[in-house]
Amino acid sequence: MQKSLKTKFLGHTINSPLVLPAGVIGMAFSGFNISIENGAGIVTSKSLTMKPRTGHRGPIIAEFEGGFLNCMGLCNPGIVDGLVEIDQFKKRSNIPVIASVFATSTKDFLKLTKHVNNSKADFLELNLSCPNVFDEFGIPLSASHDEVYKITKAVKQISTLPVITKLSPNVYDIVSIAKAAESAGSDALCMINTVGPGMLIDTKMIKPVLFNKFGGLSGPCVKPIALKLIYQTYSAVNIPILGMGGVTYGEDAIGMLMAGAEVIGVGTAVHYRGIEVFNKINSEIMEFMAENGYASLQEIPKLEKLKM
Amino acid sequence: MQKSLKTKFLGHTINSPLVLPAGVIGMAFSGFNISIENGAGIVTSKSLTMKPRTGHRGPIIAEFEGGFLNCMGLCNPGIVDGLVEIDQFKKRSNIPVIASVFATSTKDFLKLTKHVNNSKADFLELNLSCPNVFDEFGIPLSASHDEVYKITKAVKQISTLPVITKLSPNVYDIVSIAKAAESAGSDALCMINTVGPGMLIDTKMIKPVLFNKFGGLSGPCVKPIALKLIYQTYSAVNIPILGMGGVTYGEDAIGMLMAGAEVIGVGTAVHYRGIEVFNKINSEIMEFMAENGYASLQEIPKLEKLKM
Amino acid sequence: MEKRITLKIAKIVDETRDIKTFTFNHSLGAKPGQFIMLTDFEGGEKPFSISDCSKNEFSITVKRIGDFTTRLFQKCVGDYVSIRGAYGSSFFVSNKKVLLVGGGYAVPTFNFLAKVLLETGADITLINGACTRAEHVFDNSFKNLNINVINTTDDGTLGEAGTAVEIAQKIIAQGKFDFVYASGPELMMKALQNVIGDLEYEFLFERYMKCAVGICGSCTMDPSGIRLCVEGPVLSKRKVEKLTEFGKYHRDASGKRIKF
Amino acid sequence: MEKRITLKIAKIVDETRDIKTFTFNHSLGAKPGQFIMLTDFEGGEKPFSISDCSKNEFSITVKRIGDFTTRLFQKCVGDYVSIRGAYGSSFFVSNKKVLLVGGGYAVPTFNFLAKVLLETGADITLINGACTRAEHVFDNSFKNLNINVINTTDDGTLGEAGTAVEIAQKIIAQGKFDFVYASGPELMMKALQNVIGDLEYEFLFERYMKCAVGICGSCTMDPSGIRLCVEGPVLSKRKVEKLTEFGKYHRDASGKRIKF
Ligand SMILES: Cc1cc2nc3c(=O)[nH]c(=O)nc-3n(C[C@H](O)[C@H](O)[C@H](O)COP(=O)(O)OP(=O)(O)OC[C@H]3O[C@@H](n4cnc5c(N)ncnc54)[C@H](O)[C@@H]3O)c2cc1C
Ligand SMILES: Cc1cc2nc3c(=O)[nH]c(=O)nc-3n(C[C@H](O)[C@H](O)[C@H](O)COP(=O)(O)OP(=O)(O)OC[C@H]3O[C@@H](n4cnc5c(N)ncnc54)[C@H](O)[C@@H]3O)c2cc1C
Ligand SMILES: Cc1cc2nc3c(=O)[nH]c(=O)nc-3n(C[C@H](O)[C@H](O)[C@H](O)COP(=O)(O)O)c2cc1C
Ligand SMILES: Cc1cc2nc3c(=O)[nH]c(=O)nc-3n(C[C@H](O)[C@H](O)[C@H](O)COP(=O)(O)O)c2cc1C
Ligand code: FES
Ligand code: FES
Repeated sequence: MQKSLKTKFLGHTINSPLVLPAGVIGMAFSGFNISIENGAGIVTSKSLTMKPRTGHRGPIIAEFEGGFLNCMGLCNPGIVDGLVEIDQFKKRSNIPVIASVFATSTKDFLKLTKHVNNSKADFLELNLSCPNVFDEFGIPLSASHDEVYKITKAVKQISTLPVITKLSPNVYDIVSIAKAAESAGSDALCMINTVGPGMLIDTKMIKPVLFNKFGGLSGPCVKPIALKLIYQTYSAVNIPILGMGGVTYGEDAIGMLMAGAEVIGVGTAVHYRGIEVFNKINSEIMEFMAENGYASLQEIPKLEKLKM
Repeated sequence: MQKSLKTKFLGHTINSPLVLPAGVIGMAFSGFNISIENGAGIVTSKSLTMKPRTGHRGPIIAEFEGGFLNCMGLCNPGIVDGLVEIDQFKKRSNIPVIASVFATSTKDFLKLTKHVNNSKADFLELNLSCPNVFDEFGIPLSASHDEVYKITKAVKQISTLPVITKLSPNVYDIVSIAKAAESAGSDALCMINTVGPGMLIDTKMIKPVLFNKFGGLSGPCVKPIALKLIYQTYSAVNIPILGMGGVTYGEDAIGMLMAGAEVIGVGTAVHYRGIEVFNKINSEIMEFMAENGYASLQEIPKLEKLKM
Repeated sequence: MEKRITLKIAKIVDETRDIKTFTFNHSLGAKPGQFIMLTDFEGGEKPFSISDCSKNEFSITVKRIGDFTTRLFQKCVGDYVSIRGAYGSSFFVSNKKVLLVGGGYAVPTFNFLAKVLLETGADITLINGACTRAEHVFDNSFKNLNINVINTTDDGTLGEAGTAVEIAQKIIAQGKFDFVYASGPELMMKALQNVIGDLEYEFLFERYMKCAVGICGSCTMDPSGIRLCVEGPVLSKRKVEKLTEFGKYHRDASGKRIKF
Repeated sequence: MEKRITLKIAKIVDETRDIKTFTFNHSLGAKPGQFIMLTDFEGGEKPFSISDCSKNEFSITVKRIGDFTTRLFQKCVGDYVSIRGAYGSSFFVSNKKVLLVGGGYAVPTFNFLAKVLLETGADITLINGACTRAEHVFDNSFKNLNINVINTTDDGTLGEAGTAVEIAQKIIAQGKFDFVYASGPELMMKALQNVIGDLEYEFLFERYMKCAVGICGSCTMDPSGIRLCVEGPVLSKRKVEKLTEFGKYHRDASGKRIKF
């Protein structure tokens, strides 16, 4: 049975369609290890920036009905040390690694790309969509069709790895943004990043719970938003989609596949179901396939495309 | 104790700060009755349009972790019959009623305003933000600073009632939209309408659960988004805010007040806690006030305003 | 909202030309009088009363009346439909002498009710009314239960000639009953109310329903705002007596009042 | 994530010039070795081990070390702080002869542990180490417990002169123990590991923590990825032996490796 979850993503064969997304557990190579031990098929690094960042002061995470708010603030050891973690992981494993990078200018994205070219990473992911550094950097790049096009295009020209563009859900017209990435040569799309952002209040101390006040939403409550955006995008582009946002059970993963995703990220669910969540969802997908008579992931049908 | 929940909204004295929002229960005058019987301080009609609308075909509602998706599709008996329901309610009650109206052109908004002028309604609410009629009407008016200004301004010139502008959460810059409404003369803001929209999929039948495919999110999961947008808006405008979005417990209502709302809508929570939800939240607010030594709603502090 | 579940149709029985019973293998845990919302995701989600419900099975009995029910009638055993529920209030479970007055496609819910009442030892008389023989349903099911059945058709083609209410009036006059249940056309129930005297009763109402979870306001009853999908569809005498719209008007999908 | 709760400080005790115990009236339901995350919403949310926990009360014992703890030291009884937890793994509850080796602000968690071990009838010896008399904590609390306490200071200003590990080595050599617990500076625990022989043990580790719910990856331990906030902070011998970073490096708030 295990065999039937084998699939391909951008030319790499993977044992499970489940992806550890950027910023979840994967700060160090040991974070990748625990995730693949527990069934992930691809792992993603924390979004790496040119310089190390300590991120926002705490609280940086808060729970509410249906999910989490987080405002990590892109804490990461910087591109150099971050790639050391990836290389150390790749010494002992051939599980594909996505190097996620974040910058605010094309120039820095190009510098980051060169670093990644020289690493053992398998894919390059452009995080154009972090909602938690608004104060510092303003509206995410991924809200602008032109910025997405410009950066993706420039990076594609020098990247030796397949490029994945990570999109924000907080836009009016996801299709135009997705098409910008596609026409700039992006090899795949990753969606969605966190939603909102939102805020929670401590009513006794009369303070925002997050020190940064606002944080992006993830977890079960963002699933319908993710499904909708993935489905719209799938209907409009021809590059594969790494779908994520609230996937917690096998049923959610199947929904993402039907909406158009090729592989599926599982982030916040690590909290709800433990680090074993990847193996659990793998089994649930296999059960679903057995019950409904699908022999491989490819046989699971997609929704009829939206008419545009 | 009951006395302490008395407050004022746009000149009207109300017994509870809790508002039945547009589209929830209030299709007929009997829907207003059951809501005030159970403790609501203000009621809002379903958004009324020039002509009757039967709305979308079902399923028009779907539950997920943390809330509901709905795509009612603005079903309503039309402005004439809708106002009959309001007038019939006002015959026996002096609880304030908000007449919510929806149109797609300034011209129709003006026609609706004239109808409402001739009714017994106490406030006029402009629904510029329904996300569930996208196919029919495109991006909500409330995404455009100019449209919000234009319509509100025109309506204000002829409305004999205080005008409340209802905003969509699905915008890049809520503050500029809110300021457009304020500078056009809007007497108050109502926020937020439903979030997204989102989608759910039936994995056995490989179909979107909602026949309209997409529906707006409401309920507990939208609370952080509502709090953030209300807080940002409160920090930037000087007109009162009717805050809503996921309020389910007294604690949530207190949070909304602290974020800057003057009165608070309770919609989807009617499902989670029964129609008694208004009385339940009223008691919870009073308990909170007693525990923390606030003698009136006005004494409950607001968060320090955001620096802009 | 009870979680949505997508089920294969396990059995279909033709009751009349225009009425079919659909059975599903699912432990619904419903009570008599409750209903489900059913959809095939092809447009429309509609309420149907539960006409039978055991540990692992339940049934609904549907009259073909418009687009949705016509599509439902084309489905075969093994086809999927998606349901949610059971929703709403249920019938009071009496252990005394009770009269069940039903008309048309609304009678089968009494099959489920009668089974539950029999368990408490109630003494049951059912008036099973229809316009004509070809629309009369559930004859055989009721024969298998230990209850007194009086079949009536308006045109006398089956059982006694006359409306269910006329028969009800007669036997109520004989003073034999402690409690009356009714399920059928609203005007039938209105007529019944007029002849029911001082007896306690419960009526099952139908109103346009969209959300079925008490939130959209489609089904509030004037003047008190009873939501028929939550506080109904079964209403007690005390509640029915306060309704100002009973037998007068209902509301359509837009909320517009429609006179009966 | 255990629900966040905002509490008034019920009691503050000065342990040394730089160490205070804060007590809260709240039923935390924690186990020895677990920690809470604490914030005052003024910037920073930090992990603290639980130094006492009864049905309606719990305490943490904090060393003033930087911005956050300095601010905490300025709080008074009645001031609010907000906590979440308890988080993480807890100490194995042995009923045999056990040795507790602690250093500095990390000793008080053994107050909670000792109380729980005593209930199972364990025979407890505690080495309570500090650099100097002025930093030695919880003397009185431990005196009230039925355990053998050996106080040590590096400079001999209180109890025996020498490090806790030197004392531990001596008494372990006498072969008296079944199980060793340690909580203190990582290099102390590393040294202890070298002299502990074949004894079973558990060590309480500290790493930079942000989310405390196993999601952000700040606290994964090389190479296996044990998340110290979930699978730790208490690690068994079997797990400790596999750590490649133990006593070598840890990571700061950016994830950068910092050598000890
Ligand atoms: C509580 C309740 C229980 C019911 N139980 C049964 C049952 O056991 N068997 C059965 O055959 N029918 C039952 N109905 C009625 C059933 O829902 C309608 O017959 C069905 O919706 C018709 O759909 P259609 O598209 O085929 O017809 P349409 O052409 O759409 O409508 C025909 C008529 O059906 C009614 N109707 C349509 N849509 C709805 C709706 N969403 N909610 C309520 N009424 C509607 C209206 O009176 C309408 O005039 C019940 C209705 C309610 C409210
Ligand atoms: C599981 C665990 C239990 C702890 N128990 C206690 C305890 O009972 N009593 C006590 O006084 N201290 C305890 N600590 C350490 C305590 O969290 C730090 O002393 C505190 O965070 C220092 O904050 P600061 O701003 O005052 O100092 P800073 O100047 O910010 O930092 C000083 C040092 O404290 C440590 N530190 C700072 N922030 C964190 C963080 N978010 N997570 C982990 N370490 C941090 C680092 O080693 C840093 O170099 C514990 C730490 C962990 C991981
Ligand atoms: C704690 C945390 C940190 C995150 N950090 C990053 C990041 O550095 N870069 C990025 O592109 N996305 C980041 N994300 C977003 C996730 O990669 C993912 O897009 C999102 O959480 C939705 O998936 P989920 O609901 O399964 O968690 C982060 C999410 C969380 C919860
Ligand atoms: C079933 C339903 C119907 C709604 N219809 C309308 C409407 O007609 N007009 C409108 O302005 N908002 C409408 N809304 C939005 C609500 O008024 C409210 O803004 C939103 O539900 C958030 O509040 P809540 O989380 O408390 O439900 C509707 C919401 C629901 C759930
Ligand atoms: S159907 Fe929506 S309230 Fe009853
Ligand atoms: S502190 Fe985030 S994983 Fe441990």
